[in-house]
Amino acid sequence: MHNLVGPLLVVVLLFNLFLLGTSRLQAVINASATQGVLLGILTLCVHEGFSTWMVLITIVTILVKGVLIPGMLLRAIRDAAIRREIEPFIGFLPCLLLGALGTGASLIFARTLPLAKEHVGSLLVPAAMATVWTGFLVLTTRRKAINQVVGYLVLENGIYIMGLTLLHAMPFMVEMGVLLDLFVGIFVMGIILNHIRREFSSLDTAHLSALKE
Amino acid sequence: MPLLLLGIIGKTKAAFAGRVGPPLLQPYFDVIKLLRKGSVFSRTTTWVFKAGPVVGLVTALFAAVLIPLGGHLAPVSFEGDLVLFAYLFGLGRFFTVAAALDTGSAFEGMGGAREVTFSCLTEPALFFGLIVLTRLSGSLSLSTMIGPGLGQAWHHGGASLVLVSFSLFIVLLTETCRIPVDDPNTHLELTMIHEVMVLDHGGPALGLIEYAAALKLFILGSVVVRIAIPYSGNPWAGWGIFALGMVLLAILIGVVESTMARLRMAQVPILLVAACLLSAFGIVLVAR
Amino acid sequence: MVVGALCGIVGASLAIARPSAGIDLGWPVPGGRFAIRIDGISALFVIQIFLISALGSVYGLGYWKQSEHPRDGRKVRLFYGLITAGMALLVCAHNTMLFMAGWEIMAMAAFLSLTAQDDQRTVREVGYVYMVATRLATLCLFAMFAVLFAATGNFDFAASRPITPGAATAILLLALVGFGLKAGVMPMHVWLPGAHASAPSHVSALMSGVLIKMGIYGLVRVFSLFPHPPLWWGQLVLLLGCVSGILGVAFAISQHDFKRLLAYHSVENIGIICMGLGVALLGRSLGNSALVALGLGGALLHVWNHGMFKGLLFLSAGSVLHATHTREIDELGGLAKRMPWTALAFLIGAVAICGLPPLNGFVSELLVYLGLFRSAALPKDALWLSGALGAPALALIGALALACFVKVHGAMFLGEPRSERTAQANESSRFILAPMAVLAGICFLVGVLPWVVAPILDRAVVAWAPELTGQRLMALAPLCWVSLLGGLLLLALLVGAALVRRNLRNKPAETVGTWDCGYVAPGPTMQYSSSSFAQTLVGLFSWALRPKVSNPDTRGLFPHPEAFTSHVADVVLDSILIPAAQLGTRAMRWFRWVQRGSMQAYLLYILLTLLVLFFWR
Amino acid sequence: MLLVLILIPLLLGGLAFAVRSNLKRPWLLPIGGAAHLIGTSVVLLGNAPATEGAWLGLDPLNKVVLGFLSLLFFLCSVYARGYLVSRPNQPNRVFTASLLAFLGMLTLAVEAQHLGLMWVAIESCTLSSAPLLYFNQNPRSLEATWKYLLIGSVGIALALLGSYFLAYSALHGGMSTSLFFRDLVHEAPHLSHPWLRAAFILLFVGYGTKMGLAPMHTWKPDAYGEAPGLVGALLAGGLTTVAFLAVLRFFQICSAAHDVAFARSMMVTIGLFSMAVAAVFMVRQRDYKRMLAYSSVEHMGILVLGIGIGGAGIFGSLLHLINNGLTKGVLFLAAANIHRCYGSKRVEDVSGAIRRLPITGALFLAGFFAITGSPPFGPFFSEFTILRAAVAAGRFWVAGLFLVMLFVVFVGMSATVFAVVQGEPSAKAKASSYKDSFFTVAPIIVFLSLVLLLGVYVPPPLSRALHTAAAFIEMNP
Repeated sequence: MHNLVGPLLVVVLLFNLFLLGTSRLQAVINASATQGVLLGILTLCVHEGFSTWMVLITIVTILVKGVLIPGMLLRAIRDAAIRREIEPFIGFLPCLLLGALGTGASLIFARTLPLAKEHVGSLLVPAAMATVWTGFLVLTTRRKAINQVVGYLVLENGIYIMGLTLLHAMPFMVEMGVLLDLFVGIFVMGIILNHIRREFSSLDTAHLSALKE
Repeated sequence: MPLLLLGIIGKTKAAFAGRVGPPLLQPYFDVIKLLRKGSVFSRTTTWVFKAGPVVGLVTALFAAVLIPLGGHLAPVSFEGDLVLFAYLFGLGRFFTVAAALDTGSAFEGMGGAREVTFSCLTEPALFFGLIVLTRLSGSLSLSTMIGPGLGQAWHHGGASLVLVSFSLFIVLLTETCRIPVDDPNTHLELTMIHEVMVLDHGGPALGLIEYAAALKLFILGSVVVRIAIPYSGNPWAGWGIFALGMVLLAILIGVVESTMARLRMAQVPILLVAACLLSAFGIVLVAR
Repeated sequence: MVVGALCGIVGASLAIARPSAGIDLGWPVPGGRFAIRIDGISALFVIQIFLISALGSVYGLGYWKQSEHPRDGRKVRLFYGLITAGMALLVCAHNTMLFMAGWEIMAMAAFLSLTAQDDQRTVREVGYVYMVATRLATLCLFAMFAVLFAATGNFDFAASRPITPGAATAILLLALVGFGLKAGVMPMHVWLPGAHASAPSHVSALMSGVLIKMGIYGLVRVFSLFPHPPLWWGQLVLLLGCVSGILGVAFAISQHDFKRLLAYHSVENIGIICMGLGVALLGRSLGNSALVALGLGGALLHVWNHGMFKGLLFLSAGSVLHATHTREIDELGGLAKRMPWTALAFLIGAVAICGLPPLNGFVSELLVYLGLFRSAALPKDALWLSGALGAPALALIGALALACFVKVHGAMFLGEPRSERTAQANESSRFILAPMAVLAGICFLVGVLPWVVAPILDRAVVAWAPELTGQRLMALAPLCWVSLLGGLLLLALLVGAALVRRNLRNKPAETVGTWDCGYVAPGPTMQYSSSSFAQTLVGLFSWALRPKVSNPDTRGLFPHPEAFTSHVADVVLDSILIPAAQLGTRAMRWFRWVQRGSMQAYLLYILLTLLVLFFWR
Repeated sequence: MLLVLILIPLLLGGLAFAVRSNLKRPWLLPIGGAAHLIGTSVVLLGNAPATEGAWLGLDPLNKVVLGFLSLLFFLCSVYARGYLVSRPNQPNRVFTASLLAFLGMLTLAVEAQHLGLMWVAIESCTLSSAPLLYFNQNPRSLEATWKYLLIGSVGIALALLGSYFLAYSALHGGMSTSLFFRDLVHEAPHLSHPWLRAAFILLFVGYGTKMGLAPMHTWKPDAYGEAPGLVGALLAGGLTTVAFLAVLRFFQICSAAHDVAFARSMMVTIGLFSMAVAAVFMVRQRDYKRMLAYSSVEHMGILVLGIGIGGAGIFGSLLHLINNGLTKGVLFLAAANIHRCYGSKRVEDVSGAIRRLPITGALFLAGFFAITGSPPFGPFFSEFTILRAAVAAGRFWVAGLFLVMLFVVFVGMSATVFAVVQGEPSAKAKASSYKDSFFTVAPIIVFLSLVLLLGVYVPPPLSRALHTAAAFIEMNP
């Protein structure tokens, strides 16, 4: 099933663009969730042969990235009763273009780096970079705090893809630790978001710029 | 001798004015008379006021000791006595002016202010001159500077010596408060420097001051004369020439006083700066 | 504290007697060695430090009583001791790190004691300026010692290997800025007037008398590392000295606040010291031992003397301040009747600082003069020109100082009091008078018996330039003549005074009011005020002083009461530095928008940094 | 044993949830700190096994850091007890627990010998410190926490990416891709350089964000400004230190790979830039806690600058690591006392601290002199060593800029500090009930005396340890 890797990665990239283009928060979150699930499947595909902890990682990944976190975020927006991202710092279209540009750039950049033989021609590295770039774009252009969490999630997804390149190098428990950290991180963010909502009765970061020179 | 100079000056001026004038020895009579008088003090004053004249006279005397008269070595001479020479006058000035301020009178304060202000400009002029002399004689003692050795100094540094003697002459006029800087016998206090400082002094004190002033004139005069007439040969002739020179100097001062008008106070600094520049130019000449 | 100081003096005198004593312990800090060495130069300074601080602390008992200053009395005493300790340490340190430690202890303790009354706004501002200046100095010293280490490879005050010209130049410039700031050489004097003015008087005495000399010590110490300095070093230092001297005294003349005035005179005297140092440098680069001996001897002796008479002046000024609670010269007057001893002390100090015989100031200035004249008699043109311009400059400085001190002494002590407070002033307590008496005595001692100190100076000269140990100061300078004539002068003055007294006893003198040329109602306000006294001179120097003169013309039959006033701010500080600082602050304000609270912007910074680094690679 | 050091605080943290009383609970902190300190000293001084399996272990570098951190935390915990008791009506259960957890994670991060493990530990430090910032639960602290968390997480994410790159460079080098530091250092010469460089950039930016190097420092003023003073001290002395330790480890790998020039230049640039930014923001800074934050930025800059210069600079910056941490302890804790007393962080409302709080005010002033590098305090020697190294390396421009920055910082900082310390205390402050107590003052005094000690006497064992650590980093045994 190794030949599935390429197509899956392309889908991931498409989701990146979708994330950049859409304004409805629910859609954004769902997209990120789907991306998470895809990553879980990718884990199996990248790794030839079958091993128990590989399956474990897959399951945990799908659970964390595809179910738990998106669920939390969805609840958050339900409580906050916000539907969509109004006017981001950069419009959706330019954002989309930037994303596409970034993806192209990461393809080129990955060329410059000498790849190990098994990854030559594989999309893993460029996809990782493109996803990281997407995450950054979301983080820096969106106004809603929740959206920034999503951006962070996407960023992590990109890094996860990079991690796939050295599945053998990274011991099991470290993987677990990373996933756990991610989860707890998002969890704490969720708590803070909750406080923010109660404090300012909104999740707009405009309220969060009181501290400045 | 010092007071005689005053007499000569007086005579000259009288002659210019077409009068007979007071006798040559008149200043002596004045001083003696003053010394006999009783004294009057302002109740504002303190001991500083009484100290003023004494210090003035003593310092003048000490300065006189350092001066080589007419080509003869000074009674006291050592490396760097020229500094002592200049600073002794400084000490005298300090106390004279302090005494003036002691009276708390506006006019005397004014006089003191002018005195110190102008001395700030005469001192550099004096030292420029001294530098030239050091340069020419290669020595740091007045006796060798303007002593016997001065003769051949004229050969290689003549031009600058002329400049120096001229600027020293201006210094002399200023220090001894003569026209064109100050008018010793005007009647308007506002225009005076030295005289107004000593307004409140009377009797013996005034006498001391008069004598000290004359002595100062004599000392500076002797330096100027020596530089101008660097004769060194037969000692007696030396004395004679020196005396003659002093008389000429006195007459010259008299002439200046009776021909020139007193400068406005604002213009005096310009004159003095000019004096500084003259001797500075003298340095540049010997620098070649 | 006094006891400790006395012990210090004894120790230092021993050190003078014996060849250079020294401790050398390991000191486990990077580059540190606890190396204490007292050579001729250090000894001079040590004695002075302990002497002045001992006297000052006695004075403080009367001047800064715990009962009068419950809040900061103890504090001031503590830091007073710390300043002394720091100075003693840095003067004896043979290791640069140790030097820095002493230096900074001194600087910080000085800051803390001069801001003793930090509830006053001006004191706080002054303290700030002082602290900034002293920090700049410290940083220059950091750099200088770093270069020195790079050049010599060790942390001691000893050039183990010859220093390259480039490094030497860097060291010179850094030293001039660093030590010059502390010493208050003219363009770098900005902190000095305010600090001296608003510190407690015995602290000002210590600062002006000793602390700023630490800058001089540093210069001397650093220059001693260079056996063959280039010619222009000496000329540069000489020039700095002239500028500092002339402008310092010019600023002094124009002051109304007598402590500020004294502070500017410190700038002037530092100038004179620098002139001496410059002569010594010239001499060293020419290998002319006479110049070295005269210049350095004069400079160091003047360091000493200035410590004495400036200490004396500040202490007596403090006693006036203590009695009248004003620093305005034009509010004083007639104090000679009310506080005779203070007046006498101030008079002695004034005569000394003007460099008039027979007091100590004259001796040191004489040495510097001799050095200048000698350098003027040297063959080389470029060189003797500097000397030739130096001597008249020194003469000008002397004359100006005389004018200034006649003015301030006259205005403060003579004439009639100009204000009510002044009229009710009383003489200060014994604690205040005794130290002044001691200092005055020293002024006379050094002035009349200069040959006593000559050997000490010789030792210092040897320590400074070991390779040029030709001539003894006694041989070069007419010290015996000076003491002879000085003694005679004093004698003559006493005799004259006796004569006058007898004369007066014979002919009883009558006392009347001052003759005021027929004015109807002469009053104290008609006296010549200090600003009027200085008017002409300030005018002469207006190009540098930039005085703000208000000279209202009084027209009409019955003009309103008007006053002639002229105020001179510190040009360098108020017209150059502060505006520049404000400009810089405004420029920095402009960057504030970077930190504007928007998370997105912050994350963008991170992204940009990443990209920049990637492309830079 | 090393594991114990990690577990003690974690267990006590769990215990913190069990204890009911709001006043008794804080006692757990000094207890935990003391226990940790004792354990650490046993480990360092005694010859207990210096490794715990392959994952934890001590090497010359983290020995120094571990000892320093343990001491820092102990003193802060003593202070914390006094602080928390002085605010009885503020719930402190979560605070205490996460403070202890923070200690545990710090220890783990220090002891970790594995790339991924260290990352996990540092990330957990970030997370466990988030509640600390949110102690006094007001909107401002909420915003600060949010920024701290998100920026920190992004930074740490980049660090993770960097770790992956590093691993990939090993993979590409075609060797066993174990991510233990000793293996990486050992096989460094075979690492593929393009990947290595990319990795270093990412790691530097990532952990630099945690250190608070400009321009990734933006969370710092907000966090330090709003958090309680002792949290500021712990972050400025502890978390940043650990992040710096991480940077050092990767620097060590680079120098082992003989590809260190670009890292050096990068560090010098970022270091100077951080100092410059700090200087700019310190001038006319009206909020004395934010000022301390910028001072921390400045000193992080000095640290990396020293490493970038190399030579004696590395020793200098390791020494500065300790000096800065201790001095920051003085400043933050003293500032916290002043804040408690005056109830404001603005200079406009705060003056005359030295009259109102004689001890705290004096300590604050002394700490200021210390942090600006005045002898005879410790930081002087470290800063001077770095300067010396720069001059000796012939990098005069770097040295000059360094000094200029120090001067500007001093000018800005002194204005604020003097305004706080000098003058007449406001009526409000006179009225306030706050008084210096043993627990709130003693730790500061200890901090200051340590700083002073390092200024007049660096214990030979310490300097030996530092020298070996410096050699260890530069890979010249």
